[in-house]
Amino acid sequence: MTMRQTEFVVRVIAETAIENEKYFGDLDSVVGDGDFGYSLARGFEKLLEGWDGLDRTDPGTFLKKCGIVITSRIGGTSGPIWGTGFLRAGAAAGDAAELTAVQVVAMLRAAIEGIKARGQSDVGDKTLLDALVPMTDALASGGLPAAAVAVREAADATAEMVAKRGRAAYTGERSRGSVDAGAMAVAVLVERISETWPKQGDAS
Amino acid sequence: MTMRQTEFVVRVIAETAIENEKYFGDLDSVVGDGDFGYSLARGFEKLLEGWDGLDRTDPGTFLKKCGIVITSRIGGTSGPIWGTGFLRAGAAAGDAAELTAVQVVAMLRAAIEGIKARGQSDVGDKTLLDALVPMTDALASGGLPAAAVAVREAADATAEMVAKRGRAAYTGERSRGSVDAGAMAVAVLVERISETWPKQGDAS
Amino acid sequence: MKKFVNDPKNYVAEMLEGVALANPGALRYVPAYNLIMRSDAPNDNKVSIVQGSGSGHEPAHVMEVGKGMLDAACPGDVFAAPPMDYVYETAKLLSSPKGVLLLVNNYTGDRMAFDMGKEMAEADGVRAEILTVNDDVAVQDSTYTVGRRGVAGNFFVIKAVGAAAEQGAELDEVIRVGKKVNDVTRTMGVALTACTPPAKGSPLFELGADEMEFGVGIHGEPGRERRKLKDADAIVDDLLEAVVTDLPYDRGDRVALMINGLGGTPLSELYILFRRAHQRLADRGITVGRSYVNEYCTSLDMAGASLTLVRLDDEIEGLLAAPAEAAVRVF
Amino acid sequence: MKKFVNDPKNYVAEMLEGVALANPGALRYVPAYNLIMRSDAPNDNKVSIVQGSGSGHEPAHVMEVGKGMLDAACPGDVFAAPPMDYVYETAKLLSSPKGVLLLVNNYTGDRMAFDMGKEMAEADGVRAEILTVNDDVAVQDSTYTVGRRGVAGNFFVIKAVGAAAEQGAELDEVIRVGKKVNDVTRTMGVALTACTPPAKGSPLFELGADEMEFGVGIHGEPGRERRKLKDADAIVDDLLEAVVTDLPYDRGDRVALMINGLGGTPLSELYILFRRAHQRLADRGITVGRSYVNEYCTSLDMAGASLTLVRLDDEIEGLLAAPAEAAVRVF
Ligand SMILES: Nc1ncnc2c1ncn2[C@@H]1O[C@H](COP(=O)(O)OP(=O)(O)O)[C@@H](O)[C@H]1O
Ligand SMILES: Nc1ncnc2c1ncn2[C@@H]1O[C@H](COP(=O)(O)OP(=O)(O)O)[C@@H](O)[C@H]1O
Ligand SMILES: [Mg+2]
Ligand SMILES: [Mg+2]
Ligand SMILES: [Mg+2]
Ligand SMILES: [Mg+2]
Repeated sequence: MTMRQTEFVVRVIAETAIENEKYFGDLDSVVGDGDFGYSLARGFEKLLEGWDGLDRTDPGTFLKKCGIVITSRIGGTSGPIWGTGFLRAGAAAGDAAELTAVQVVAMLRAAIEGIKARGQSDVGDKTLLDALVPMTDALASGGLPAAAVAVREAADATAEMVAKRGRAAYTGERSRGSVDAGAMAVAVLVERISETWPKQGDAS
Repeated sequence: MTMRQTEFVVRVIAETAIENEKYFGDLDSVVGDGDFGYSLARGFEKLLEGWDGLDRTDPGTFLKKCGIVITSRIGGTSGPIWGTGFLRAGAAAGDAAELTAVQVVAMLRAAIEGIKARGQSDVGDKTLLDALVPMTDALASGGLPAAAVAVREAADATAEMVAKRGRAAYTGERSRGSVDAGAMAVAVLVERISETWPKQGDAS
Repeated sequence: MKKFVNDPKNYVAEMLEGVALANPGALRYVPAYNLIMRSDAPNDNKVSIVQGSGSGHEPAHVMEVGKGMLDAACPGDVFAAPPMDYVYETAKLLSSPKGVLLLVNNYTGDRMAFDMGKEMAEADGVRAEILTVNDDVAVQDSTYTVGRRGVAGNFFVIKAVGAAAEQGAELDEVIRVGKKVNDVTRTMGVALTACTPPAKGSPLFELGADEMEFGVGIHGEPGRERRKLKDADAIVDDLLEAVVTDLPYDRGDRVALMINGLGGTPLSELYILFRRAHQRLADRGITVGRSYVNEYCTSLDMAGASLTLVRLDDEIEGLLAAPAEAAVRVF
Repeated sequence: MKKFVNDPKNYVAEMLEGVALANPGALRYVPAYNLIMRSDAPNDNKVSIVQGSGSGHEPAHVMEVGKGMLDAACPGDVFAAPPMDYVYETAKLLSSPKGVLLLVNNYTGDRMAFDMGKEMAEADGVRAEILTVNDDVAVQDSTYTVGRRGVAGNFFVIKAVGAAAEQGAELDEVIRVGKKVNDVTRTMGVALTACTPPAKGSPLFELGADEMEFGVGIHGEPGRERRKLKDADAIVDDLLEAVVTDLPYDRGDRVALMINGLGGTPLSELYILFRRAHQRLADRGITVGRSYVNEYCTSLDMAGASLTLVRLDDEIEGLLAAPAEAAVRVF
């Protein structure tokens, strides 16, 4: 993954999060407090506001800078969680000018470990980890198209879970029956990246 | 009208007001504050609570005693207005043991004058006076059945009026289109008296 | 009905019991007359300040009883003026050689109950006077109507006469001060939803999702007109225009500004309204000397707010700034 | 949406501007960090007391800034914990040689923001400690969850640490006091309606006409369970049972009793709840030493209430009785 492709991915994430503000917020309204879409959208807007000034020395530096903006400017649970993900991914990327597929997967695994540590959470707690982990596994074995399919299935499957972390956990058994907002957001973002990636690949 | 018939009329008024609490309250909700049914019902309940202890020396005394209870225990606009009506009617009846039809009409006219003075209101202001006055006129000329017909027509006709007194007056032109709660209450009460009166006449 | 209520007939009594229980020592409750009074009232060296009105306007007025405020309040049922008896008995209980001032919001029922109650108390030797509050600019004062309503501006009259009475002023002086404050106080209100009287159990009227009632009083009745809902700033501009041009308040004036919640509107929104009003007053060259943002005079659970201005001078400002306590508990 | 709102994105900023405008001289507003602080803070001879949290809980916490209460509050957006930056900058601005106490309601987002913000401030030489409030008995404290939520009981922690800090107590001592109060404070809440976040524009969930949410927090989310609506007394009995048996509070205890409105419920109803709670506590041999009936920690316009008990001893009672001022204006 080149610097340009890294930029592209982050930009798709940001724009897709902004577009889906209402959808993500509605997902968080079922057993949460409805602010998830708003938090992500406002945060990524801030990222885009300072977009041109972000340090683009290499993908790792770029991701870390994104992580700092996200961690410091997005509120709610999502700021620290998503920011940590970006920070750890950036750190794992080191100063490589271009990342191999294996390095991208390692980067995602680092992000996952960071989120687990920050959120004191794990797979099965009904959080975005339940989309992120299966997605990363699929990416490692089958590439982006496989990841896009896996992530949607995984996000849908969170409907069967009882939340053990996050605000949904307060409702206990009642959290069963609706998908986790964070997991579904990951699915939507990855699908969008997968859809737009070929064009990007062509263009680069 | 004998003492027994006077008692009967007041009792019908009290019971009918209590039965119609919701209806009268709903009428007062359209351009008023919805408390009319509640105020009348609670007030007449209090009258019935002390019913047996009311002085029955003669119809006039009895009506005055009722007026005191109503004036002092019913809140809102209705307590003073209705209480004044009863007080003035009782005063007009003097100490006669039995009242002629002409005396009953004079009593009602006295009640009307009292209400006008107390409320600084007159016919045409869209208040209970707009039912009470035509009703009294019809009673004078055609007796109770005629009064019952006239009062309903008069109450219905208040829908065309713009309120100049009472809470409905604050809404100005918007008060047009709905009947006045007080006027309609008078209609319901007089109709009920008219319906039940023959039986009472037989029984007495 | 989305309310905490038992038998609606006990709504007022239970609330008053609650007020009494929350203020042991400070307040006395006389159930027979819905009366909440300061335990240390009446005071022979102080004019007693009393207010009635319907219930449903809390904290007005039972929770405004306290040092430097009311000596007593005797509310009627929800939205119903107190029966004459309550006024009569309250005036007797609060009787002081310095006199009793009966504050009345200008409504037909309240005025009748207070006129009659005062007359009866006077016959029993009580020295009493009535002061009527009528700050609502939504109602045009004309010979056809009973005149302007008393709404949230009553707080300022209570505060001023309460302070004057506490400072030992004579009855005439207390009345002068009260009239003076009433004369420079103007209010306009707007409702976003109808309220639900407990005995009725459903909203007093229906209001479309994009509608509001402009020019409402405090009894849940519809207002002067139904309008399309606007954003907060535009609503404030309309309220302010109506209030400012009425007295009118002029460039160079110093005012107290109150944003009063009608019961169902949260504090956050009231401050959003306050902000705009403050800014627009500055644009007009009018200085906000004192700020009031909270619920002062409500209509049960109605979502809505009113905006009140009081033109200040040193005397009024001093009275508003004087120490006071109220039954409604903050700390 | 029946709210006074302009662009929902400006909801919090406009509210904070309003708070600042309503308290000129007393408060300072720093827009970049949603920060409301006492103009005279920080004070070198006093521990600074700071609280974050999402917005939508007003008067908590921006309107609780004042002498004897908070030195500053830095809220996030509606129902969203403040970004780490706000905490970091606030801690730096409020830095005092005696230390900064960061009060945190126990939620995942708030804890992460405060942990990270504190770490960063410490790296800059700020002496800071965190005190977590978790008074909500609706949430079972277990290893599966982040633990109990901080809800309306936070008022008592703020009041106590605010008083201790004002009296010059050292950071350790202030923390001891805060923990002590938190440990004897328990809350349970119920919602009659869902609230409407301004950015969403519609209620967070639908609730049938005869339903209520039992065991709610303060973010408008559903509670532990949906129940059939009951009358006010029965609801109080259920809330009280949950709260009393949790600590537990025992015969002979002296308590502070708070009935906190969630935003859309009028004062009259809160006093009806208070009355019953007071009576039932008396039945259990528990004495109410201090009474609190008002809105302290809300969920926007949600109709509902919470019941909080604090077990009193002389130390806590003294701190609760200590003088205090808050931005939320009553007189
Ligand atoms: N402890 C945690 N670890 C990882 N992810 C979490 C955790 N708690 C919540 N999440 C994720 O965050 C999402 C909610 O984000 P957001 O709405 O910002 O949080 P909040 O509950 O503070 O309002 C959830 O749908 C879930 O995917
Ligand atoms: N000034 C008045 N004179 C005579 N009747 C009046 C007057 N004002 C109101 N009414 C009558 O009283 C009725 C309303 O009574 P009520 O609901 O008790 O009064 P309020 O407006 O104080 O709530 C009106 O429908 C009208 O018939
Ligand atoms: Mg959320
Ligand atoms: Mg009425
Ligand atoms: Mg009324
Ligand atoms: Mg949140």
